[in-house]
Amino acid sequence: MTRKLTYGQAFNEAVRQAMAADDDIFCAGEDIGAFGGVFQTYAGLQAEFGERRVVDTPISEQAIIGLGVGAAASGLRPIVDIMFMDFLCVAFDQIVNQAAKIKYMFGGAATIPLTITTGGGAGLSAAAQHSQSLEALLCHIPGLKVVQPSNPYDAKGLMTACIREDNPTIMVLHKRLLGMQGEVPEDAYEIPLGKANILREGADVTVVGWGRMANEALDAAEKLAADGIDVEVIDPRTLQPFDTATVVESVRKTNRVVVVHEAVRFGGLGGEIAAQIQEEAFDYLDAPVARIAAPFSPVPFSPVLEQIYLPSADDIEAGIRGVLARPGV
Amino acid sequence: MTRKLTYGQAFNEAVRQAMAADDDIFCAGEDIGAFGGVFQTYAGLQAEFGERRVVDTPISEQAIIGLGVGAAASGLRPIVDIMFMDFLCVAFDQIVNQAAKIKYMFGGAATIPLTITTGGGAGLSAAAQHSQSLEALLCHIPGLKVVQPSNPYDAKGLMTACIREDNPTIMVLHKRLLGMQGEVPEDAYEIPLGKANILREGADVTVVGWGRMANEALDAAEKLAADGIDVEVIDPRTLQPFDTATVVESVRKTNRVVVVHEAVRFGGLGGEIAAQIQEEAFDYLDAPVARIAAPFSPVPFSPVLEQIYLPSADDIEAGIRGVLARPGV
Amino acid sequence: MELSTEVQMDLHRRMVRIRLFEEAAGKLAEAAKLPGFLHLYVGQEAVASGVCAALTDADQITSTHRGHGHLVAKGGQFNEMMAELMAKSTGYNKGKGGSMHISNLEVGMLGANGIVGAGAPIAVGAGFADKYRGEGNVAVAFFGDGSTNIGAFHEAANMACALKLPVVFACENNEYGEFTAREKTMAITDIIDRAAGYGMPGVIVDGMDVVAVHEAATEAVARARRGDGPSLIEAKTYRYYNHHGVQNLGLKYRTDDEVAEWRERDPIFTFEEHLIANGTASRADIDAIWAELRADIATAIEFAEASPVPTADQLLVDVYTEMAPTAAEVPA
Amino acid sequence: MELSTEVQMDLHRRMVRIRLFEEAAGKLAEAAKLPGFLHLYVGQEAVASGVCAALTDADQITSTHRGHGHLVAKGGQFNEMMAELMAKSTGYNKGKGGSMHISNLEVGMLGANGIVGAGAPIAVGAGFADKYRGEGNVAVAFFGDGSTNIGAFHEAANMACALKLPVVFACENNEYGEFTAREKTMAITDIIDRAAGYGMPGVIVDGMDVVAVHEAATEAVARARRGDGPSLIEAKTYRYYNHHGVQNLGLKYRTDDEVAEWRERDPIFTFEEHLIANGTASRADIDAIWAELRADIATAIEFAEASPVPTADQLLVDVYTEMAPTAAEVPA
Ligand SMILES: Cc1ncc(C[n+]2csc(CCOP(=O)(O)OP(=O)(O)O)c2C)c(N)n1
Ligand SMILES: Cc1ncc(C[n+]2csc(CCOP(=O)(O)OP(=O)(O)O)c2C)c(N)n1
Ligand SMILES: [Mg+2]
Ligand SMILES: [Mg+2]
Repeated sequence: MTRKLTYGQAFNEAVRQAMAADDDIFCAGEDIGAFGGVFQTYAGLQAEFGERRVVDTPISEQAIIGLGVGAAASGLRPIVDIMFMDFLCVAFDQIVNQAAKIKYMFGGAATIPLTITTGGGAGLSAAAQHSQSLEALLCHIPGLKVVQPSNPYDAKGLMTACIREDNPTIMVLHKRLLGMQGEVPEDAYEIPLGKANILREGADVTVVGWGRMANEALDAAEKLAADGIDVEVIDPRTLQPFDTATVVESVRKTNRVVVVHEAVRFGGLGGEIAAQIQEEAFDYLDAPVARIAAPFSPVPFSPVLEQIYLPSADDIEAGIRGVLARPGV
Repeated sequence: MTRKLTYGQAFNEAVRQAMAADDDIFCAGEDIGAFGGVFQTYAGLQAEFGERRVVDTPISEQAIIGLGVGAAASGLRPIVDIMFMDFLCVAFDQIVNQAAKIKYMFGGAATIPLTITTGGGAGLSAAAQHSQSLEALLCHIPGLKVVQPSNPYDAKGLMTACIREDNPTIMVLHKRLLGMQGEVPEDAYEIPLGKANILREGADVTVVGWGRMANEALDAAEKLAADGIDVEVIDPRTLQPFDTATVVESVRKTNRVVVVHEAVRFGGLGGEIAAQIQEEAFDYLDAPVARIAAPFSPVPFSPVLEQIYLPSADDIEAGIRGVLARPGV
Repeated sequence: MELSTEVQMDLHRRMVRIRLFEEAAGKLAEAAKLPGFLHLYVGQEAVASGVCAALTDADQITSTHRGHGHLVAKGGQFNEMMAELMAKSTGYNKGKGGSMHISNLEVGMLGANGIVGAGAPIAVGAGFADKYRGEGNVAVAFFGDGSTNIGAFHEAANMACALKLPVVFACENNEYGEFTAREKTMAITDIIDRAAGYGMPGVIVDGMDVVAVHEAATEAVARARRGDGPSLIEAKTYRYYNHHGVQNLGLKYRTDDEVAEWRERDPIFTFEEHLIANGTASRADIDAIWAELRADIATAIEFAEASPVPTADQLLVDVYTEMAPTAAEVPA
Repeated sequence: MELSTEVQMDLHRRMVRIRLFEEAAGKLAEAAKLPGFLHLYVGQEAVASGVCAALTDADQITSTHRGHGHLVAKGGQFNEMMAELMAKSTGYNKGKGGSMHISNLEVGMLGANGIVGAGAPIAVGAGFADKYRGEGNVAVAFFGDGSTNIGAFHEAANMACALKLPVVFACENNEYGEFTAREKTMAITDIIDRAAGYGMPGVIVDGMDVVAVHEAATEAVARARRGDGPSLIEAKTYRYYNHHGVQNLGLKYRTDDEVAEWRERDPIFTFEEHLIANGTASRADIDAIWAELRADIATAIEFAEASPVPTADQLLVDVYTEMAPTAAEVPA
């Protein structure tokens, strides 16, 4: 297994293989057909599967999600793309009040095997409306599942799982990871939703991070290893449902934990994770659960400010040193 | 000061007095004019101030918020109503990507003194799309301020503060509190945003709750008082910015804390509050921060299920007994 | 084109079924036996009936907050519907949806909807699936005049036309959105003025005339089945009762005269006169139908009242396909 | 009606200012000197210029992702604009907004917008304030053909008409939304077909003819100022460069021939021929204008390049009116 693909290509391959295997799967979104999507994540699919199955839509995010919901309720397995994660807000009613709730409101009679794909994250000087990490909003909505891969292998495996999943899922690709290279098996495979990945084992401190931050956490861990600090890095991969068990087990071992995300700190998923950790591992904690996250502001356009704004390996390193500075009990 | 008003009337009086004092203030929303709003919270205002200043709008939540944003950027002080909190999702882009961010994106050049009012909360068998408590979503968005009064006095004082505030605010009235009676001063007064209220002082345990849950917490506290358990109840009143200092100070005194909200637990504001408490009062905590909240499901229509679903004084009491069951350090 | 006796009696029956169901629901609500909000369809029966009689079970519809009428017309059964309104576990939605979300996929009814306008994009999805499968089925979106001011309607109409989907847009223009008259919220009188903006034909029909509605619907549905794309039907109609509940509220947002005028054009009674005048049915035939359906309603109320409420262990079922309740998650 | 020399030369100057600013921005982007996305307005100059020449500083406009042209036309200054594109603290938005959010309230430009369609409801709010104050000012919403498929546009158009606000809807129909042709995303050819659905007049103008645009805008603005409500202007136009950036991407979503044909109708060069033919200006006059404005651009680039980037202490300023940075909140 030495074949390398980018994160974007790995995602694309998951869609392609799923579509080849099941005619009930189709894709719809803005510019995804002839053009292959603004991030080229849908490249080549219309050429392969035709306009019937890979559909260019109007700029109508509400109708794009509605198209997916209605088609899913009618037995198809739609993949619908919302170009930037920020634009989920335009279609928020269809996501939150329709897709997420229909099964429950209908007493189970409808099933919505819908996959929503989108590009999240900052780092491209794309300013306040094209850079957000809004996963915390989605994870608070019962009925949705939310994933974000941190590498090409996960991009393919998680996307395959999303497509096969019978509940509405939101696959958030991180825009800054699209070109990341990694080994990706050729055959279709699935990474089960709700199962965290221990990216690096360590004894001294646990770091929980996803998407680009999982990689920053690995970088921080490498640097600290030189100082003899042994960091365990956990990538939850699925954010809803969240694999609390794996995180708590790790914290019970390391007794110290840093949660890192690109979203703003207040109300971010880090708060939920910290709350759960102290609920389930209170007596094991030698230091408060620390959070490394963006400060409370929109994402600035200025690259200089954006770099300060975004959590980095250095910030994570500082956070880790912070929790280690406390004497153990 | 013996005059009593309902929560809804107190809100109404705040709007009326503010409008009488400042011609730049106007109201717009569905059915708020001739009809006075579906909750009658805008009753009588159009009769008093005319159709110019109290405007019935089409069913167009995006345009309602946009109307407010544009008018605010142009120097007016709009109050716009979105009937049910669930419908904020329909206008989410205008709230999250426009109202909240314009000041920052424009380098400070614009000011958006916009007040959005809405009715939140469950308990009316109004089912999954008319019962949500979505404050956690709003509090995660830099640029917004979010309040929820728990009684008539606060309804008037907080609404007055929102109207006078130069940043976009969201005033969430709890539908089940609309008829609650309480003493309300006749003159206009302001409750400063960002300042929590200690509803009841106590030494043994702190409970943090807002809206209807603040009242349930008081009920629980009364019951526990009979058993000699002395509960401190804090109503943050403003959810963004959150008055962490007051909560932390209380927890440093009581060493135990329960956070309660009507929203679903996962990703709710309770996680953020718990995370902050353990960050700032780690060494004072004798038990994990406990959370009492709705389980992870849409709000069921069935009154029987809805009652199980919603946190109650009994649940809070159980939660308090839970944190007290742990031996102190 | 005179409709066959069978079709005419079918149209009549659908309307009477709606009327009886809604009047019964209204009475139960007044007796505080129905939790939550209730938006009655009384007065508008010709619209749902005329349209749904042009559909098969494989055709799907989306609905609004005012959805019982659509479900009855599409073939919904009284027992399960009444049980749902009473929040019983035998209801179509197992008591979790209620009036505002009542649905039954088996008869192709994709749900009432508590969000104005939100059903239309879902109908587009259903129509997309129909075209995708190529089996000649169609989707119908029902919606009110007021809902055509919301973005979701617009996006749905445009997308259906751009993708040439087999979707029929059925507007029930009852001249009010809640307590506000249409002319306050739009500068046009006829909703069909919006059709040209999407590139679809639009037709106005008398929404109190079930035959007129049915003929327009038959044509629009045939067009969609042929693959010629969407169309918009605007039925001018009226709701007799208040926006929600039964009584008019204190505030008069419409006059008694206005209500009385529309009631004179009652879709059921005028159609019955027509049936009798044409010899299609006798008064006795008609009385028998009412009697039979009244008995069905009585049975449904009994069924619903005797049905159990949902048990606590159902609270977290069906949030996700695989989700079962856990003791930790269901509060005591 | 022949326009005065002054007005004609003003229209010309606005267009040349846009052209020069945009070409310069394109070059800087190619040289990797501008961070972020860049959506150039080249080719569409007649639209912003013709419309904004009908406005005063007290009239406000909302814009799109393709917003520099609108700001230049409304009176935006090169220095502060160039500095903003370069993310400098001397920029109109202090480097926090960039190309997609560039704005200047002093000249009545309420911001470029990164969300398609989102500017239109904001223009409705501005128009509401104008009517509320009764000072005769108006608001203009600029938007693309593609954006008329999104709900926000629809709600804005309807609300402006329902409330009879002084709002002009100015559609720049350049036949594409990103990389997808208009005919794939709507079943109509002319955006004005949507106007009747809101009850406002709609007019098509040649968007490459600045005089035609200006005349239509003058009429629409006068109508709005009189209190007669909104109107829709559809300018048929074209963007010369790619959706964003300068080069066409590899994939050909439009042909070289198509681009060449539109370029032959260049709004500036054809207008200059007209000015010269009519004796309004000489070639030398025109050359002098280009030279003068070229010098201004060079100055602006120098200004922007010499300007400082925002300092870290600015990160949390202006999130809220009262918000200043705290050491705890700004990460190291
Ligand atoms: C997005 C949204 N906004 C507002 C409401 C509240 N509401 C419920 S029904 C209704 C009126 C709808 O009018 P119309 O579409 O004409 O339908 P009708 O009630 O007349 O059948 C309104 C405003 C809602 N449910 N959803
Ligand atoms: C809500 C939303 N959806 C999608 C996009 C991505 N996007 C940016 S510009 C654009 C095309 C807009 O087309 P049009 O309105 O015709 O303007 P033009 O670019 O042609 O000037 C799209 C789809 C966006 N910014 N916002
Ligand atoms: Mg209506
Ligand atoms: Mg365009």
